[in-house]
Amino acid sequence: MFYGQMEIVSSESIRKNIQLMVLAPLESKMEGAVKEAGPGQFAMLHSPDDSRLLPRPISIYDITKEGFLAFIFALKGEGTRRLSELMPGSRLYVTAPLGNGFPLEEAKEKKRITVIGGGLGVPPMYFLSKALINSGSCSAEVPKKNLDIVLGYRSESELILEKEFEGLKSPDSLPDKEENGTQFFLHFASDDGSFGSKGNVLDLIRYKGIESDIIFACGPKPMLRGIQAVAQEKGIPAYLSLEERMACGVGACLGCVVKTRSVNEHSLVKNVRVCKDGPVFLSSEVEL
Amino acid sequence: MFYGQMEIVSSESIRKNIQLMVLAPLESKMEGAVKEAGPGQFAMLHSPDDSRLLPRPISIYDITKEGFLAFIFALKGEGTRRLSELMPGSRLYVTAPLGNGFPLEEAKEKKRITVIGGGLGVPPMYFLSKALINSGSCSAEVPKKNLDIVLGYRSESELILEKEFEGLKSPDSLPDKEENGTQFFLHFASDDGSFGSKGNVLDLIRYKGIESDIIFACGPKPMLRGIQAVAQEKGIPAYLSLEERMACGVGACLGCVVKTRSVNEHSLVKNVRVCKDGPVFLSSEVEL
Amino acid sequence: MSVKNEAVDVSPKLETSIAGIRFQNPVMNASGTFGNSGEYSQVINLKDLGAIVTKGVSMVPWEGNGTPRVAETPSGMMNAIGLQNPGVEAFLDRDLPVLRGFGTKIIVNICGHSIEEYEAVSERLSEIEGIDMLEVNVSCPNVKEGGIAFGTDPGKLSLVTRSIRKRTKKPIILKLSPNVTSIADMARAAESEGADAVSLINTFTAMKIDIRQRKFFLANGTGGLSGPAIHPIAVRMVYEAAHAVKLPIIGMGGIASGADAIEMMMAGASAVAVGMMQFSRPSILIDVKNQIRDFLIDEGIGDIREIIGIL
Amino acid sequence: MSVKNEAVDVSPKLETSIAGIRFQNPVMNASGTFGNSGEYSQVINLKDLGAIVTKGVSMVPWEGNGTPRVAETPSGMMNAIGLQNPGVEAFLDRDLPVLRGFGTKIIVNICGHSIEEYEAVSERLSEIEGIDMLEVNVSCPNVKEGGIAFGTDPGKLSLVTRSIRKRTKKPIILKLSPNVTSIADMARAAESEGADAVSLINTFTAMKIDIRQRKFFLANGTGGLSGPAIHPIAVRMVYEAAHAVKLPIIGMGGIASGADAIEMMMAGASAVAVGMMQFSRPSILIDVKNQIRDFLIDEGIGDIREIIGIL
Repeated sequence: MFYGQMEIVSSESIRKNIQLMVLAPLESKMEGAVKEAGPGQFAMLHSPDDSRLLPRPISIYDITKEGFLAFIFALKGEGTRRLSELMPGSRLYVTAPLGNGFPLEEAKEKKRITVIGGGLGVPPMYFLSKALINSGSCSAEVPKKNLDIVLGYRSESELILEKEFEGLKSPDSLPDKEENGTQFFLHFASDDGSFGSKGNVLDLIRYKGIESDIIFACGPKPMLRGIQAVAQEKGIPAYLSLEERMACGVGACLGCVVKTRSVNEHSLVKNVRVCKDGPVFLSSEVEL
Repeated sequence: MFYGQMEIVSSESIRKNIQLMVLAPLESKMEGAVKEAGPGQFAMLHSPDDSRLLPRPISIYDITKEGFLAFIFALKGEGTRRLSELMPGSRLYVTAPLGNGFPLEEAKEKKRITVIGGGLGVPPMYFLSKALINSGSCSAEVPKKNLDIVLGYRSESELILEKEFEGLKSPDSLPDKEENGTQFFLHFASDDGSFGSKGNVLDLIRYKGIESDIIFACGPKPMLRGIQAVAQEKGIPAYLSLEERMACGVGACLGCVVKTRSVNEHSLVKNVRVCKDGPVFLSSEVEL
Repeated sequence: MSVKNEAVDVSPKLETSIAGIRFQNPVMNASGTFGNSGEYSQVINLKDLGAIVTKGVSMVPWEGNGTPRVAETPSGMMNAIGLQNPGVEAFLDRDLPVLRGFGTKIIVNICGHSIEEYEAVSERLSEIEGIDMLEVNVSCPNVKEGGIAFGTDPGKLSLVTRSIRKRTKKPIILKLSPNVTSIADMARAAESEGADAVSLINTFTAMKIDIRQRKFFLANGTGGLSGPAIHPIAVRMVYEAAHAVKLPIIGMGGIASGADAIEMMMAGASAVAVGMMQFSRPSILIDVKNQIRDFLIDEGIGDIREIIGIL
Repeated sequence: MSVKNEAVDVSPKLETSIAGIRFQNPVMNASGTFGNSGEYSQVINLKDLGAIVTKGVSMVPWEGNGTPRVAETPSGMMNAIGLQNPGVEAFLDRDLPVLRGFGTKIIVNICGHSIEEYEAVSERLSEIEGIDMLEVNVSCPNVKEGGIAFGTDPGKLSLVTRSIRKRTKKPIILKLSPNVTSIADMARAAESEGADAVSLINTFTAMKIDIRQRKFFLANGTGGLSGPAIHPIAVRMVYEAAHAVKLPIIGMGGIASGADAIEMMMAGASAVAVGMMQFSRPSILIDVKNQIRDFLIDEGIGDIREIIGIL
């Protein structure tokens, strides 16, 4: 975890109320932050606005070739709106990387991996998918594996990153598929059927008969609840990235807890911290 | 008095911690504000920073040929510093013009006019000097008059606007002197003697034997007190522009009063409002 | 039903009433931030306000405190004006006719250094036409006698309420101080002695120090803190008061938007007043009124009264 | 006197002491904003702090409130954590050794649902090495029993102070609630029953409403407001407490800079704690310490103690 200044390299609206912001390290320690950052982790962006004093937790969408941190966030309120108005060249304090991230090592021994993103839960799954495709997902025992990426949206008008996910296929963005040993399939669903299959991601998975040995997911709570139920039914691990209102982001304030099914060994009560113990939890551990 | 949006045309530091900001009307009513604005009046600049909610009262330094309002202000605290950081092209709410301004008509019948500016009190005296030179200062009875402009600074390093005042001489910035009938003389003083005469403005006036039938002044309180004493001694009117911490700027809150020598007919107590009854007061009326 | 009628139905009703007085909408200014002579009439149309609330009016002219009287604070400000005012006769001769000309309701805020002065002012105003209500300032933290001394002790608040109640036929609003352990107790004290409404909150007693000069920033030493900074405390107090008494409440404290006003009303206020933000955004009263209307339209609420105290 | 000696003299003394405990500088964190396991040790060097103040520790594990537990407000925030903590035994086994490793003073904040729980925790900690002081939380607005119930009534505050005083040899600090009419009365109640110091202010009870969903924003309904928004009230209360009692005071409430800390100390605080701003700027504790030093150098003040309570 590092705290320091970064510079806004670019900031643009990629869709109504959705911002893509790319930050470059200004201090060398922040290069360390980039180096350590993994899929499913997040950063705290500290707004320079003195009336909005809580930093905003934003999941890392990508690390660019230049070694910059890329974020995609929704303009949900004044705080994120103000962040979005900062001009390229502005400086910003950032705490990163934070949280546990997705356990890539758990995918090593699994043959069929399913990555699910819903709505604003899609961006961190890009970083994860890239990591799963590029490295870390193969082992001697499982030389060949399937990666199903399932992305759900409300409708075509709310699509994000569909081109970037398509781009994961292009040979210049990843090593040779055969050598790497991971074959992947991209699926789209939308609630109104305006893009991809009609229905939600679980409808799509059922309809296409996608089978999984492990699931990674991020998205709205009803979607995560559905995945939790499926994982329990099939007895497979599902790692879910959760959201809660946060203040500190580092495990200090206990603002962002979620309920656990049994007493947690750190808190000694049925609470875990999304910021520090999560944001990624095994679906069998938490109450949603 | 108008309240509306203006656009920052330019904003630059003209000296350490001194900002020159030029604002153009964005709404047509603000063209009215420019049209009505006179020397000695001020504007309230409403910062877009939601943690610093009080507008900043800034005296009008000039109206440009383009019909823009120009302001010069010191970065005294975070509020003015934030204002100074706004980029050209940014929008700002402005209430203007405010206050009574200098009574130009009082100079009409006077032969010897003295304008005195000290430190950060110099900028509004530029607007006033321009007005006195260009118009409004002549009448049938007093066809020829002398205007002495006396500017005081702490030292050469704190000079502002000395070139602009020199520029008032240049023929393209004012009508022909003979026709106009006002001859003017520019005097500089500095406390440490690093620029102009050594000493304060009153030392200079005494030393040079400058005689006045009327005085207009803006500057630090000790300077104004000195002028008040001189005016009383000589029995001449001195119009002083005062400063106080303000909230509303329009006479509503009674935040910015100064004491008067006798009961004021509006307040019915010995208080007048700097923002509404002033900022320019006859020196014989107020306690300094 | 015709299309035309449906279109009419879309425009929500903003009318609210307090102690039998009907206000065309629930938005008024808070006392002291708006002048007494239509200072903001060049910016907004004052006839569109629910009411105009005057600055504090005392029996005789008050000089108020020394300067500085105001200071900025994070998302707020402090003031220690000390209720400077030209006294009730000047108010009646000079200010009231101007205010009446704007054509909306008039609430006169009254203050006193003693029970006797409160009584005298309320008696003087009791029969005056064109004054709809009196608001009793028992909570100004910036005057040594009267003001907050009456506003932080339920017994004294009862006493001043009772005294004023006897002297005037106008409906009276008691303006409550937030500098208390229990706002509910204060509201109950006002209710039990015949107040028609309570307004809250007045400002918090606060202090700012000039550390270079080693002295208080304000001439008065302390001042009253107001603005968005304290809005969440104001909402809580309005909620507590609304659950303690049956009196209608005028909610105030850092309202900066229609959303803030709606929040106050859901907490239990029948009307709202905007104070400090008047300085920050001179058009705020009309902005808030319009934002309330837009919220009601968005949510399909036909009448503002539906949301009062729904929490 | 040699030039070298003069150069040494330029570095001002930051040491302060409270109830006989010496702190290398007056800057500590406020309870609850800093974790218990060195959560910020990757950002700042914790050995440079005047003290580390723990989160509230109760006798048994506390689950705290539901979520959301936090909300942003203008220049501040609300929280309603509800003092979730794993209980005193886990604290002693797991957290205290970590905290002691940082090599500065340790103040343990204790909380209880009843007088008995306060007594039990203070007794349990009484003999533990490496704990320098206990801070008694009698002012948390977010727990139904205990907490603020003890902190807004001078009689109950006396009772809890007396009870704890009997059970522990450690110096005790009573942490006072600002939700009272008279902070001076509360400070006197603590002093009269043998408290060694008071710390103030805890948070203001506040409320935020989600107007679209028509429900409280925080799961707990109300929450405690803190941050720069309420700093001017905190300064006033520290000033009032300092003029009411002889006890040393730890001043807190919205400190965001060295200037804010100096203000608190001039108002009467012997040390300061930084709370909410820890989230906004994780390096703040060290920033504040350095800014205090720079101010003293600028003003030619050789010892921080010279400015304590000069107003």
